[in-house]
Amino acid sequence: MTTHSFHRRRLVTIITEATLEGAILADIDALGPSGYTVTEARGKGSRGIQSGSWGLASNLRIEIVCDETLAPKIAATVHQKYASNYGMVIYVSDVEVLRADRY
Amino acid sequence: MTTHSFHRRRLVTIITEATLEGAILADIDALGPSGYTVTEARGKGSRGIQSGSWGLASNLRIEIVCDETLAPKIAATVHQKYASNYGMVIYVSDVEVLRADRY
Amino acid sequence: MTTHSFHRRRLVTIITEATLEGAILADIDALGPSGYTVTEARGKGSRGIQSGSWGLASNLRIEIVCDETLAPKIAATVHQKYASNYGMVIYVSDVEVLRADRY
Amino acid sequence: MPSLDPVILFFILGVVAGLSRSDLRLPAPIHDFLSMVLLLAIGLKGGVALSQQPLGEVVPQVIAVGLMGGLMPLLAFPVLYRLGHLPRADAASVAAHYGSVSVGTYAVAAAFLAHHDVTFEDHMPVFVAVLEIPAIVVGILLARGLEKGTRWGRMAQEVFLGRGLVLLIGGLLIGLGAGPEGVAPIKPLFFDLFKGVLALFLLDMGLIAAGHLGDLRRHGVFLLGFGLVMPLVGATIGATLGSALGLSVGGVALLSTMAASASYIAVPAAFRMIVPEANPALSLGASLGVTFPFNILLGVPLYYQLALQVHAFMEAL
Amino acid sequence: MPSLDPVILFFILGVVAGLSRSDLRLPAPIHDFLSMVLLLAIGLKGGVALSQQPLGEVVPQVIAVGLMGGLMPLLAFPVLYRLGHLPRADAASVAAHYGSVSVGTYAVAAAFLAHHDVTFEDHMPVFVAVLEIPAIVVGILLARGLEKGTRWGRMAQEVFLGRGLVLLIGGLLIGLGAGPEGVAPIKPLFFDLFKGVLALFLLDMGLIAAGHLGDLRRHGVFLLGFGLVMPLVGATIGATLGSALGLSVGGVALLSTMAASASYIAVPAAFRMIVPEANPALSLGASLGVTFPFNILLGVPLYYQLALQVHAFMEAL
Amino acid sequence: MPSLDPVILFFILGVVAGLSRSDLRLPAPIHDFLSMVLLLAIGLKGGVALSQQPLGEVVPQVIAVGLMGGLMPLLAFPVLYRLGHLPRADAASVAAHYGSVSVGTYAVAAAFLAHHDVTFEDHMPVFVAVLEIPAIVVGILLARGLEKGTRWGRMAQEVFLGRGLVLLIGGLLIGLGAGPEGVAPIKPLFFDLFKGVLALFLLDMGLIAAGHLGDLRRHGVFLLGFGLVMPLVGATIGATLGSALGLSVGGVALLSTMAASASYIAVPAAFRMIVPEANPALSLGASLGVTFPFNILLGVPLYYQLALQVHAFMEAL
Ligand SMILES: Nc1ncnc2c1ncn2[C@@H]1O[C@H](COP(=O)(O)O)[C@@H](O)[C@H]1O
Ligand SMILES: Nc1ncnc2c1ncn2[C@@H]1O[C@H](COP(=O)(O)O)[C@@H](O)[C@H]1O
Ligand SMILES: Nc1ncnc2c1ncn2[C@@H]1O[C@H](COP(=O)(O)O)[C@@H](O)[C@H]1O
Ligand code: NA
Ligand code: NA
Ligand code: NA
Repeated sequence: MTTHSFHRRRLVTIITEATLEGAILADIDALGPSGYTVTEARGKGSRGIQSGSWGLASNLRIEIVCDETLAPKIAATVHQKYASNYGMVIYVSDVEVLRADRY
Repeated sequence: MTTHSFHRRRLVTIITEATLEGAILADIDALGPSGYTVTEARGKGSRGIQSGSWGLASNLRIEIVCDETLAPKIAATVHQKYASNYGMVIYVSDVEVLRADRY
Repeated sequence: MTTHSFHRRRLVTIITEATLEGAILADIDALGPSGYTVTEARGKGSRGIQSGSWGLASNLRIEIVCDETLAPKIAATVHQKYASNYGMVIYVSDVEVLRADRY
Repeated sequence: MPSLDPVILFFILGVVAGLSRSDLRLPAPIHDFLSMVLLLAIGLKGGVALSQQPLGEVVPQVIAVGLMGGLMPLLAFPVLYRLGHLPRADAASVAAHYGSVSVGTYAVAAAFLAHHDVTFEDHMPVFVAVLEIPAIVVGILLARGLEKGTRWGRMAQEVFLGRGLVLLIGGLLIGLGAGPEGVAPIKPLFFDLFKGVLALFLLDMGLIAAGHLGDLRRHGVFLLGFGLVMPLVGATIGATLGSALGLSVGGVALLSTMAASASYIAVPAAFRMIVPEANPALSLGASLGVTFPFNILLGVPLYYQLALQVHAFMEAL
Repeated sequence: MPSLDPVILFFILGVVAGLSRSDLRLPAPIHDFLSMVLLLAIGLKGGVALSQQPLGEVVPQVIAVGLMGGLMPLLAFPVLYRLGHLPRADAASVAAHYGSVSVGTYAVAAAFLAHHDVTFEDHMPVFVAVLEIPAIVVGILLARGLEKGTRWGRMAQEVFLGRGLVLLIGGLLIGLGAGPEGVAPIKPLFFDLFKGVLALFLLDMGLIAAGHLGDLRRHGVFLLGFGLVMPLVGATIGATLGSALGLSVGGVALLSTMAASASYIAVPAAFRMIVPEANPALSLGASLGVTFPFNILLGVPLYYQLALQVHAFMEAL
Repeated sequence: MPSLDPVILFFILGVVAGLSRSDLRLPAPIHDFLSMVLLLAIGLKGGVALSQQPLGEVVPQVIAVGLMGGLMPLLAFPVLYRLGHLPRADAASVAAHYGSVSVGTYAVAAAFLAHHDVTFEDHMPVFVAVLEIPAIVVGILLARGLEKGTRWGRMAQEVFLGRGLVLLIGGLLIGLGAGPEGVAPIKPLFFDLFKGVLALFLLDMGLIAAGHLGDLRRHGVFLLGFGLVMPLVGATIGATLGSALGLSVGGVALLSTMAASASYIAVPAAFRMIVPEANPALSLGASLGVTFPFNILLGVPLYYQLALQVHAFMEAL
């Protein structure tokens, strides 16, 4: 096995309402990350319980791996546009990736 | 876009059996985090394969963003109450959030 | 509650095509981690959109908690074997666990 | 007293299981599947009916029913805004929910009539589709006014391309195109299973409604009252219009039920995107937590009695 | 020799696909959907039967069957604990699984009898519901004794509000309330599709059972033996009781099958919450990996023969 | 002109909803459920037919059809590789897709013939199962040659244990084992609901096909042309072979359709694992984005006309 070196990147995680899917993914895309990953979620927060039993009561968990510049931009843009009216949690963390050129 | 500053918080992730959902979420809630997020999962561990093909063979992945004090409390409480009898993995990591007042 | 001390471990996260499930989980297993967790995902990347609407268009999100030695080994092995032909994102991050002996 | 239709018993089972914290739960994909079959089936039925009818007769009715849908929010809004002191966006949202229609309630009423051998005009499902939209448009106008910022194109997309309407109108067009013989081979799934699917759907709606009773507790007695009185007002308007349009007793009962019912699919989805500051817990608490159970359990037989009365009154004129 | 019922062939297909590591898999929401339809359908059938029968006749049978369910774990426990050297919690858990009942096995037996034109008492599904509970209570007592710590309220909630029992008893009550004409419109889904749904469910159970064969290998030959012998003991007890209660041959065969079958829904769910130190791989390995396939493939016809013998013997007395 | 079969209208609804960016979407578990029912139903039908037929008559046809499936990729490959300048792996993959068969297209063609009261040989589903495999094997050989590295055991597992083939052949064997009376009780689910399930499946395939039209734009006009011409070539080969095998007009039309259709289940799954450097967007773009809609909308009636012509021609000889 060849040696691989890891490169520091940022992971933005957004948890929000499933109804927002089309709009928020378009906005994220427009900021230019190399991609995103979505999983179905449910949960509880300041806006009560999202039981996941139907579309309006479901959440999404969106992850974006990107560089140090883009991460706060994505977090801030999404937060500014949606956080006051929609259930939303955003957090950012450090990750390491193998291919520096991809993110 | 206004500048946003990030605040350090902790993310507790718990992977456990789906049958435990009601009980464990009540226990977590009682410790007072601002919320939690649940996703359906499957996997393999010391108790064998959880194939996800039906309720008894399914896992949950629970995430809680909280402050530095609460994180070890949640992890320890859940671990102490359930880890000896249930399939369970708990890990904690550093995250940064935009709104310091929410977690 | 007794005091619990946390131990530093690594979390490897792999996002890839659902068709790969059997093969990639066997490969990961062979490297000897104590377990893994799988969730269903969809997303967008260099290979286009994975809408999640059927098997061929679905992704998986695989997580492995392991020690500092195993993490790069898993990441590199999987990357080398699959990344050129399959949609794939791998990232590694720091986590803390309660039970040092388990991972 | 006629025995309860078993589909209602499924709804009650769901409410009871939900309130007693059973772990019974229908997976979201099954919820989607069941409502998809219901929407398509209702659309198909209406489309087949249209395929056998001179369209000219239906058009005036469609216009009248559409107007009713647009006017009802104008009636409800001031009550919610002035009397209920709801924020403007919330008042508009709740008003729009009640101007629109609940497909599940319609299905229960149609089943109730069939159960009691009351016939009705075959094209009633057309009105379900027609009623979905005007209330949304009026509701958004009430929330936003005619301000420049409103992105009407985006709004039209949210409204017309919402999955509920696509399935309902898609079903209508397919039924219209295929006609009675055309749909015969898909009858076993969409028509023969209809009441079984409705039963399972209502079981799920019972579980969901139980979850929304809590919302209501939080938002107080005004909404509870509104959720009980507005259907009665709506039912009266619907029955009067139905009678004026010359519908049969069954048709009057159905239009009355539609007017009495409140949306929980198309309207909340559209408002979530276009007027997001409106709190969905509020409108769904009223629509799903109060009006839906009320209509299912008590409203439908009541509106049938109302239809009988109104019809007799009109005959007597 | 009578040909194999095709639903059995679906089970075999599932086992073969599972063992040969095919990527065939039924999504969990579909598993839930299929078992929901089966449970409701069985409950509905029993409820409709009860609606046409003097309840007084059924009550003594219900009590006797309930007692059987409570006594069987007492029989199984010492074998598992003393002979099998299982830990106390595991012995109690496995014993409870075998005192309770498998809805899938019941459905296969009912289908088998229908396939061979053997009639049986319409209210047999009532016994399925009745048998679910006593074994759980006795099993928990065996695991815990009468110690103070046991939270009986919490336990009652887990047991009575488990989704399996809610659907079964919910179906019973709906069937009882609606009666035969009431359920007629939902017959196409719940009754006409029953065997097709059962076929798909068994395909899934075959895949799941294949996964549990591995568990068994790990837990040794004792459990394998227990999983094969206990059903025979249970079948004999059930057949004897059925005969003593004056059931028809078909009824005796069904009660025998119920007694021979082991739970894989209600009991594991309840034990997971209340006696969590019991290892579910062990009890499910025996119940799903051995007894379920054994009953489905060989047991059901055997218990029918047994019912014929016992009936003939009783007649001869 | 005969009216459009309504199942086609469901496909069109899906395409239109997908292209206009409606949020309509069938959950993946429902997609799996629908295709599972279709595959089992088609298998069961074929198996029941085989159970009533001397196997000796079918075997030569099976061999001939299998050969056709193996030869078609040999015909397509040079066109794709030399003329289209596709990379070797991609050329082999696309060729394999077109040598294999689309179960959905087959179902639409069978429904079309039933709609027009055209009978066909009951064992046609056997050919669907037979056609799945040879093209995959030949395709892999074309991509890899006979190099040592190829893990044929692994390949055989991927091919034969893919869920599509397991359900199709599993259904065949169950139908064969159970015979017409045996499958009677599962008829309501697998046969009576067939066209309804097909309608929902085609709605979903319409949504998926709409998503693949984009792929196509990216991969240019050559693939578009290939996706339109290759079915015509295939149809002619299939019709000729069907006629030579002495099939009825309906049978010729079905074999023609199978030859004209391109796989989107078994072949992409197998190639993804065994020849992963082949780009699935390319082969699915052609198969799902062009050929499937073309066959569903225009091809099937065309191939029926072709069958009539070929049949008349052969009669005239
Ligand atoms: N502290 C938290 N930790 C993890 N997830 C959370 C937290 N708070 C909220 N969430 C998730 O974010 C969604 C929206 O939260 P909220 O905006 O607070 O209603 C909830 O439904 C949860 O899924
Ligand atoms: N090393 C690991 N990394 C990630 N997930 C794990 C790991 N070990 C166990 N899990 C998950 O935790 C569940 C319970 O683990 P266990 O208690 O070891 O049986 C498994 O089914 C997996 O989903
Ligand atoms: N920057 C990213 N952040 C998060 N997930 C990503 C990113 N890029 C790709 N993915 C995920 O990885 C899958 C494969 O990516 P790719 O190999 O780039 O096509 C995509 O379908 C996404 O689910
Ligand atoms: Na209304
Ligand atoms: Na038993
Ligand atoms: Na072909």
